[in-house]
Amino acid sequence: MNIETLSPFILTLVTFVPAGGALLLVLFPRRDRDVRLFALVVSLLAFILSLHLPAHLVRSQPGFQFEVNRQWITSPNIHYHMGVDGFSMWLILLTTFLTPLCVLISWRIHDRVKEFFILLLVLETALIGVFTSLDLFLFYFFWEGTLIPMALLIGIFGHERRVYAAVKFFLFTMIASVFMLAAILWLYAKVGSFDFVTLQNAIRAGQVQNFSGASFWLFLGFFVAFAVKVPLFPLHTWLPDAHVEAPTAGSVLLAGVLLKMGTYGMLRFNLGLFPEQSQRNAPWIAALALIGIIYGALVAMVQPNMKKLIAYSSISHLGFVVLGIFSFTTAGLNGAIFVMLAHGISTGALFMLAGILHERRHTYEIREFGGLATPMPIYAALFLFIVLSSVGLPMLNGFVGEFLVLSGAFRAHAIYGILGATGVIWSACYLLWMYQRVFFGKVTHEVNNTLPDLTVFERAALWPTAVIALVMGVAPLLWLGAIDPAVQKALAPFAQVASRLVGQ
Amino acid sequence: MVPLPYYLVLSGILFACGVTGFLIKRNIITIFMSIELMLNGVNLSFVAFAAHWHALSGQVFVFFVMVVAAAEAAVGLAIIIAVYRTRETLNVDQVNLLKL
Amino acid sequence: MNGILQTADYVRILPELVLSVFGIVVMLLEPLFDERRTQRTLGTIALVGSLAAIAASVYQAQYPGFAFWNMVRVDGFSVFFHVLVTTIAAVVILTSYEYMSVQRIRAGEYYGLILLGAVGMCLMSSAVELVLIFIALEISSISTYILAGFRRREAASSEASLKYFLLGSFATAFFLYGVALMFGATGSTNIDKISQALQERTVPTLAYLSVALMFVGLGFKVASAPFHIWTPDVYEGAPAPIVGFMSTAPKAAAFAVLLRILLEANAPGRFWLIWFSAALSMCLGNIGALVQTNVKRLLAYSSIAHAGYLLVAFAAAPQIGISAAMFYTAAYAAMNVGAFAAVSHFANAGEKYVTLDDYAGLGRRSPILAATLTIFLLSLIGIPATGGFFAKFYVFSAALKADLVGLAIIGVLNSAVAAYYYLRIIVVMYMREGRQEIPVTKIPIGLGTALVVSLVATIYLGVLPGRVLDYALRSAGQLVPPASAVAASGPVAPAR
Amino acid sequence: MLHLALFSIFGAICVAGAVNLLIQRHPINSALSLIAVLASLAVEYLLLGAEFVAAVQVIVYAGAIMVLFVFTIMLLNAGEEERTRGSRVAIIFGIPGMLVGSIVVAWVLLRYSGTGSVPVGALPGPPITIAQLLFHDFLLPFEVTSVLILIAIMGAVVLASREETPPPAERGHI
Amino acid sequence: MTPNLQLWLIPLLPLLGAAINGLLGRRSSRQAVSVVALVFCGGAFAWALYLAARFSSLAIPHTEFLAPWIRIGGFAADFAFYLDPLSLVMMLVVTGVGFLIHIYSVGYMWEEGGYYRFFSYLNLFMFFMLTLVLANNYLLMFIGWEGVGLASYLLIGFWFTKDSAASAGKKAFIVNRIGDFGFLIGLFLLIKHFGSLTFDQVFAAISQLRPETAGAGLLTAIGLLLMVGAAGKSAQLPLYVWLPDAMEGPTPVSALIHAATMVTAGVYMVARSHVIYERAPEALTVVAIVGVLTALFAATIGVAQTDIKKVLAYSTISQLGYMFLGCGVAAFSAGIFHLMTHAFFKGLLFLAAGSVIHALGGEQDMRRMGGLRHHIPWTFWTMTIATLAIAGIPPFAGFFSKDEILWRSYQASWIYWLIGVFTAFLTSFYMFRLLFLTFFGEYRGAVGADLEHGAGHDSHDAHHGHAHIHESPKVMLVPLVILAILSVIGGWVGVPGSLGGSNRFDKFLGPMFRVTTPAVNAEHAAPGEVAPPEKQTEGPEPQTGSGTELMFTGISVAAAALGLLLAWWLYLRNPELPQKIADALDGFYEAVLNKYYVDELYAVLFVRPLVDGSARILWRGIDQHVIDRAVNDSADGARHVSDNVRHMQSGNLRSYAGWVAAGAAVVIAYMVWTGAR
Repeated sequence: MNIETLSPFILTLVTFVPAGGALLLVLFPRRDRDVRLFALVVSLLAFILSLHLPAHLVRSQPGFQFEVNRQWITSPNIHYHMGVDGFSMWLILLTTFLTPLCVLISWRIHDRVKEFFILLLVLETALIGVFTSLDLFLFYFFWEGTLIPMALLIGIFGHERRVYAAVKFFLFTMIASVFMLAAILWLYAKVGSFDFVTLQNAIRAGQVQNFSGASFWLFLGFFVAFAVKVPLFPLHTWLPDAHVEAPTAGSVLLAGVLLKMGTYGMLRFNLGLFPEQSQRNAPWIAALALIGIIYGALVAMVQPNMKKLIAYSSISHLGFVVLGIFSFTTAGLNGAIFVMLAHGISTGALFMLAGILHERRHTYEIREFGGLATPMPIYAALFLFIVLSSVGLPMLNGFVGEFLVLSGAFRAHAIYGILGATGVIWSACYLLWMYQRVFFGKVTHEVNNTLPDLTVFERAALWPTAVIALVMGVAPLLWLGAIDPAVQKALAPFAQVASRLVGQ
Repeated sequence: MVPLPYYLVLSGILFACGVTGFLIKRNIITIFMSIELMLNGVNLSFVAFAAHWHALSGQVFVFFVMVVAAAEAAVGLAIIIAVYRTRETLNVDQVNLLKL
Repeated sequence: MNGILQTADYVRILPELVLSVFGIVVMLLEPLFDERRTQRTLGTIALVGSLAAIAASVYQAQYPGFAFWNMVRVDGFSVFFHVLVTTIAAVVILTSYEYMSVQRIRAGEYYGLILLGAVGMCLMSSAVELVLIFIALEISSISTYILAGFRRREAASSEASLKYFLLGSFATAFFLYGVALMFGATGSTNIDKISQALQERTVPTLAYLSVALMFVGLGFKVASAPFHIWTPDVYEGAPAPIVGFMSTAPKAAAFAVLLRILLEANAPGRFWLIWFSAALSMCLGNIGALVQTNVKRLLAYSSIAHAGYLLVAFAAAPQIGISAAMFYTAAYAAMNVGAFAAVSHFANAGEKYVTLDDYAGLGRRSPILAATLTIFLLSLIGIPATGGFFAKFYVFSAALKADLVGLAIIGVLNSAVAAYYYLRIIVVMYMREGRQEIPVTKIPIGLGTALVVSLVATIYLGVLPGRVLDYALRSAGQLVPPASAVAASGPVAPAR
Repeated sequence: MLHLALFSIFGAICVAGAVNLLIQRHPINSALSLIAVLASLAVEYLLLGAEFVAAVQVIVYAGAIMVLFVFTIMLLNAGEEERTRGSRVAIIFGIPGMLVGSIVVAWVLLRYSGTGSVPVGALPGPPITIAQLLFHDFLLPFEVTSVLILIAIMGAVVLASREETPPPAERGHI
Repeated sequence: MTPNLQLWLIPLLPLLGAAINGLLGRRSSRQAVSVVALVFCGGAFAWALYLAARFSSLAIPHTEFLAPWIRIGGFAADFAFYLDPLSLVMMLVVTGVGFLIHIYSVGYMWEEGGYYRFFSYLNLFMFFMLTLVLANNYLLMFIGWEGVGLASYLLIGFWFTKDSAASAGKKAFIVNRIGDFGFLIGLFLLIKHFGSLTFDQVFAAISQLRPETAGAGLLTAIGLLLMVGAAGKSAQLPLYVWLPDAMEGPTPVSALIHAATMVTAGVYMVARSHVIYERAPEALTVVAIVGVLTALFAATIGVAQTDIKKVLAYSTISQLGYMFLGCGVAAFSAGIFHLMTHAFFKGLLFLAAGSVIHALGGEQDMRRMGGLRHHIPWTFWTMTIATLAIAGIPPFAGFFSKDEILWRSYQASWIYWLIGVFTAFLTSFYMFRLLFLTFFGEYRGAVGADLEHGAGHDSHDAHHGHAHIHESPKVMLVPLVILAILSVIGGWVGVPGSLGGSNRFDKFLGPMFRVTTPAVNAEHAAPGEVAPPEKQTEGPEPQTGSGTELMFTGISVAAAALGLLLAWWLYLRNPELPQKIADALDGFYEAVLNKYYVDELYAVLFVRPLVDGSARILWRGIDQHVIDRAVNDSADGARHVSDNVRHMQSGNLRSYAGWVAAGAAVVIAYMVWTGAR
C-alpha cells in the first residue's frame, strides 16, 4: 500500500499500538518469556511506526502536520484532535525509542511480569498521547493517564520506600494538575472549545471576555502543573524519592519522558496561549530555573546514592530547558528542545546503567562500589561515554543543547547565560566524581570482584543510546532542521508582545 | 375571631418543643414521641393554613401525615425493639457503637 | 380535569405499578419456598421485576405529560431517574444474591423492600405534588430504614437503623414543616402552581422560610453538610449491598426532588445556601475521609463529598446545571454501586473484613476483584476515561460557565485531596503484602454480573458520555421553563 | 371572643402537655402528656372547622399510635431515664440553635401579614368534600399510602419478629 | 581557485585509528595495535608535511568546508577547517612531535596493561588537538578544546586503579572546565554582538569596529574571558594547579599532552584571537602580567621539587608563562616560536626523563638517582642537549625563542624583562640541578629493592626485578635523538637580525599578525599604556635597537650561565650545601617544597566549602529540612484536621440532632435574612 495514505492515521496508530498491545497482553500470553517478547515486539512496532513521522514531516512547513480532527463528544465540545510539529515529533520518537530499551532492561523482572509490561505499554500510550493531542481535553486526558501506570510501576515494582514515593509522586502531580484543569475549564467556559488552535486564535484575536484579568491566573494554573512535572526548584522534592524507589524502566521513562511533559507543556501552552504573561513572568521563572540548575547540581554532588545523584542532575538539566524556553530566543528554544531530547537519551541511559548495577548488587550506595572498571570494563566504558554526553562534551548530544540554551539565555540577559554556564562546571564535578568513586581505584568490596559484565540484553539496551548520543552530537541538524521552523513560528507572537509591553 | 398567626405560633411552639425533646431526652421512646410532637405541630399549621386559604387540600394533607406517622410509629417502635434486644438499653447515650 | 382516568395515566406510573406488583409477589411467595431455594428464586423474580420496571420506564418515555390530575409528570427528567433508580435496584439485587445466602437474610422482605422502596424513589422523581413527594419520600426513607437494620443480630446494624430512623424522621418533620409553610405562603401544594404563585406575587418571607426548612429536610436525605452527620455511622452499620443501594438510589431521588423544588418551583434565595452547603460538604467529606480506616466508613465520607460536588451543579446556571447534576448522579451511581458490590463481596460473612489492613495484598490474592475496585476508585477520584471524571468535569465547567470560580476552585482542590484516601486503598491492595490470610472466595455469577454492569457503565460514561449528556441537557430544557431560568439565574448575579 | 378563649385554653393545655412531656422522666408520663397534647389539638382542629381531621386525630393518634407507644413502653418496661450526659454538642449547639431558629420562625410568623383572622368553622371539612378530594384529586397519594403501610408492616415483621434464624455461615476458603 | 586539500584527513586519520583500536584493540595483538596507531598518526603527519611542501603555492588563508554542524536562525557553526601559517605550524608541531611520541610510547608502554586503550586515547587526543588547531570557527575549536581535555583526563587516569591518578585526571578536567566556562561566556559575547563564531567573519566585523565606537570595552571583556579559558588550558595562574598532578599519567603522555601540545593550546588560541587582543590593550596587558608572573612563580617552585617529572611540569608552566608573556606584548610570532621550540626540547626532556624512569624501573625521585650517565649514555646526552636548550644557551633552540620574547617584552616594559631574565636564571638553575642530580655524582637509589610505586609500574618492577640499570630500547631512543636534533637546530629558523640572522620564522608568521593591525590603533591605544605594543608589533625590525638587543641577549645568556654555575656549585662541588640552605630558611623552603600550599589553599577556599555547604546547607538544610519537611508537615496537618473533623462524629444521636438543629438554625436565619431584605 502507498505509505502516504498512512499519514492521516499514523498518529492514532503510533499512540494506540502500545495500548492495543497491552490489551492483547491482558488476554493472551501466559508464560513470562512470551510476555517479554510480545512487549518488545509491540514497542518496536510502535517505534518503527513512529519513524514515519520524521520521514514524512514537511520541514519547511512550521504548522501542525499529520493532523486528525474528529468530533468525540458533542457537548462538551470535545474533539479527537491530534497533530505534531517540530516540537512534539521528536518527543514522540524519544518515547517510542526509549520504551523498547526499557523492555530490554527489564528482562530480568520475575515478579508479576505481565502486570509490569502491561503498565509499561499503557504508560507509553499515555505519554505519546500527551505529545500528540491538540485538544486540551484530550491532552489533560492523557496527562492524567500517565499518572496511574507510573504510580503503580513505582509502587508495585519499586524498592523499599516505594509506597511513600508513589503516593508522593501521585499527589504532587495530581494536585498540581487540577489547577491546569481549572484553567482549561475556564477557557472552555469562555470560548466553548478545547481545541488548541481555536483557543490560540480566539485569544490572539482578543475574543475572550475578561481574559486580561484572568490571564495571569490561567497562566499560573498551567504553569504550576507543568512546573511540578519538570520539576522546577521548590517543587522538585517528589523527584528524588520517585527515582530512587522506581524500577529501572520506570526511572528511565520518568526522567526520559515524563519530565519533558512539563517543559513541553510550558512550550506549547504557556508560550502558545499566554505569550504576554510568559513575557511578564519570565524573570522569576528564569530565576527559579537558574536556582534549579545550580542547586540541583550542588545537591547532586553530595549524594551518597547513585540514583539520587542522577535525579538531582536531571533537576539541573531541566533547569536548562526552562531557562531556554523563557529566554524567548531562537537559540534558547531550539536548545531547550534539544536538551530535552539529549537529556532523555543520556539520563535514560544513566538510569539503565545504575539499574544494571542495582541488579547485581541490590544497592545504589556509591560507597558500596569502587574500582568497578577492573571487573566490568565494557560497562565502565559505556558508563563513561554516557557520563561524558551528560556532562556536555562537544560532539556528544549534551553539548549542542546546552550551548544553544546558554547562548540564547545570554542573549536575553547576560546574567542568565553566565549563571547558567556555571552548570557546565558543576555537571563535570558531580558526574566525574561519582564516576571516579564507582569505577576507579582498587576494588574495595570483595563482592565487586566477581560482578559479571554486561549481558546481551543490557548491551542491546545500551548501545543504541550511545550511538544516538554520538549522532546527536555530530549531526544535530537532523533534529534542529525540523525544530527550527516550529521555533520560529512559536516565537512569532513575541515580537508584537514585546512591542505591546514597551507600549505600556 | 382568632388571628391566624396565633395558630401558627402555637404550632411553632409545639414544633420547637419537639426539637427540644429530641435534644434533651435520653429515652429513645420519648425522643420518638417528640418527633410525633413536631409532626402535630406541622399538622396544626396545615389546618390553619387550610382555613386561611379556604383550601381543603390542607386538611387532606394532614390526613396523609397521620397515615405516615402511623407507619413510622410501627416501624420505629419495631426498630426500637430490635435495638433493645441487642443493646438491652433504651438510653440513646449508650447507643454509640458507631462513631468517628 | 375530568373524572375519568385514561390508560395514559396508568402508563405514566407504569414503572411504579410494575415494581409494586413484583414487590408484593416476592413478599407473598416467600413462605412457599424452603429455606435453601428461596433466596435464588425470589432474587430472580425481583430481578425480573426491576428489569421489567426498566423496560416500563423506557416505554413510558413515549407518553410524556401529567397523570392523575397533575400528581405526576412524566418527562425526560423523571424518566431518566426512573431508569436510574430501577437499574440501581436491579444491580443491587444481583449483588445481594451471594450476600443473602451468606447472611441468611429473609429474602422475601429484603427484595420486597428494595422493590417497594424503588417505587417511592421513582415517584419522588416524577411527582409534582408536594403531598405525593412527601409520601414517596417517606416510602423510600422507611424502606431504607428497615433495610439498614436488616442484620438484626448485629448491634451495629440495628443501631445504624435506629440513628437513621430517628434523625430521618427528625429531618422529615422539618421538610414537612417547610411544605406546610409553602402551602401557607402560596395556598397550593402543586409545584407548578407554586412556581406561578412565586413568580406573579412578590415572594413573601414565609416562602424563604419554607425553602429553608425543606432544604434542611432534603439536605439531610442527600447527606449534604451540615446535615451529613448521620451518613458515616449508618453506612458503616448497614449491610454493604444496601449501602450501595441507599447511597445512590434514594440520594438520586432526593436530588431529583431538590431539583424540582429548587429549580422547577424556582425557590427563592437559594444561591448562597447551596454555595455554602456545597463547599462545606466537599471539604468536610474529604477531610473527614483522610484518616478513616474502615472502607465502608471511608466511602460514606466520600459520598458526602460527592453530594457536595453535585450541589455545585445546583448552584450553577439552571439548565446546564441540572444536566450536569443528572449526569453526576448517574456516574456516581455506577461507580459507587460497583465499589460497594466489591466491598460487600470482600467483606465476607458478618462483614468482618472492612478495614484497610484487611485489603492488604488483595491485588495478589484476587487480581480481578482488586482491578475492578481500583477502577471504581479511580473513577471516584476522577481520573480521565472514567465516568467520575466526566461527572466532575461537567459539573465544574457548568460552575465556571456561571462564573462560580471560587466554588470551582474549591471543588478541584477537593478532588485532588480526595485522591489521597482513594489512593490509600489502591496502594494497600497492590503495594502491601497481606498480613493475615483472609478467605477470598471466587466471585459468584450474580455479583460478577453486577460488577461488570457497573464497570461497563462507568467506562462508558467516561469514554462516550455524549449521549447521556445530550439526553440530560434536553430533559433539563423541558424541566426549566425559560422564564424561571431567567428568574433563577437572577440570584446567580451576586456571584460575579 | 369565645373562640379566642377556647383557643387560648386548649392552646395552653397543648403547650403545657408538650412541656410536661419534656420534663417528665418516665416515658409513661411523657406518653400520657403527649396524649393530652393530641386531644387538645383535636379541639383546635374543631375550632378551625376541620371536623374530619379532628376525628381522625382522636381515633388514629390517640387511639392507635399512642396505644402502640404505651404498649412498647410496657413491653420493654422502660423505667426512669437516667440523666447521662452523653452529648455536649446537643446543649452547646442544639439548644441555642433551636432557640434562635424558633425565635426567627416566630418572628416571621407573627409578622406574616395577609391574614385576617379565622372565624369558627371557617372552612367546614365535611367527610363528603374530603372524600371528593381524597378519592379523586389525591387518589394516587391515597393508593400509594397503601404501599407505605405495606412496607411498614413488613418492616415491623422483619425487625421485631423473634424467630431464630441460624447465625451467618462462615464461608470457607475456595 | 583553491585546490581541495582534504584537510579533514589530518584530524580524521587519528580518529579512525582511535576508533579501530578502541573497538577492536582488546582482542588484537600489541603489534597490530601499535601498527594501527602509528600508521594513522603517521599518515596525518605525512599529509601535514605534504601540505607544508605545497604551502607556498596556496592561497592563504585557505578555508575548507566539510559539513554543516549547527545552524539555527541566522547562526551557523560548521565543520570547516582553516589553513594559514599559524595553523600550519601548529599542525606540524602536533603531528610531528605526536608521531615521535607515538613511536616512543610503543617501547615505553609495551609491558603495560590496557595497551590498546593507551594508543586509542593517544590517537583520540591527536584528533581533538588537530581539530583545535585546524578549526575555522571558535565552536569547532571548542570541540577540540574540550576534546583534548577529555583525552588528557583519560590519559592521566590511565592507571585508574591508582587513586592519585584518578583524582588527578578529574582535577585536570574540572579545572579545565572552569577555564572553559570563561571561554564559553566569551563565545556568547561574540555571538551576541557579531552573530557568528567563524574567525573570518568575527575578525572582519571587529576590524570594522572603530575603537571610538564602544567596541573597546566589549573586546577587552571578550579578551579577558578567552584569557580565562587559555589560562585553564595552558596552566597559567591561578588555574595551573592541575598540571603538576597530571604527571600521574604515563610519561609519554606528559611529554605529548602536558608539555609539547595540549597545554600550548591556550597560547595558540590567544595568538589566533590576536585581532581581538590588539584592540583590547588592557586584556593584552593582563595576558602579559599573568604570563610573566606564572613564569616566575612556577620557576621558583621548580627549584625545590625532587620528583623529576614534577620539576619538568613546573618548568613547563614557567615556559608557558614565557609564551603568554610573548603574546601579551603582542609578539605573537615570538610566542608561537617559543611554543615550537619548547615543544621540541620539553618533549625531549620528558621522554628522556621517561627513559630514566624506565631504566630505574619506575623511580622518579631524583634523590634516589645520580651517576646514571654511564649507564644510559644516550638518554644522558639527549637530556643534556634539551637542558641546554631550555636554559637558553646559544645556539640551542630555546635560546632564540626565549631571547626574542625577552627582547620584545623589554620593549613593552622593562619589568617584564627583568622578571623574565630572573626566571631564565632560575630555569637554567633548576634544570641543571636536575641534570646533575640525575646523571652525575654516584648512584643513590636501589633498583630491584622493593619499590613503593604506583600500580601502573608494577609490570616495570616485575620486568626489571634484576638490579641492573639498562638503556632503553631503540624504539625509544630514536625519537630522543630526533628531538635532540630538533632542539639544536629548531631555533635556527628564527635567528634574529641582531645576530645576523633574518628571522625567517617571524617573516613566515608575521604577516598574518600584521595585516589586521591598522596603524591608527596605535594612537588609540589606551592611555597610560607603557609603549603601546602595536608600535613594535611585528613592525619592521628596528635596526637601531639591534645593539641594545645584543646587549640584552648577552645578559640573558649570562643569567643562564649563572644558573648553570650555581647548580654545579651546589650539587656537584659541595652537595651537602643545599640541605644546609634548606634548613637555614626552612619555613620558606617548606613553603616552596609544598608549592606554596596552593592546592591546600584552594581546598580550604573552594572545594571544602562547596562540598560541605552543598551537603549541610543545601541538601540536608534546604532540601530535607525545609522543602521536604514542609510537604510532610502539610500532610500531617491535613491528617490532624481530619482527625478533628472525625470527632464531630461522636456517635451520640443527640449530638447529631444538635448539629442538625444548629445547621437548620443557620439556614433558617440566613434564608429569612435574605427574604426580609
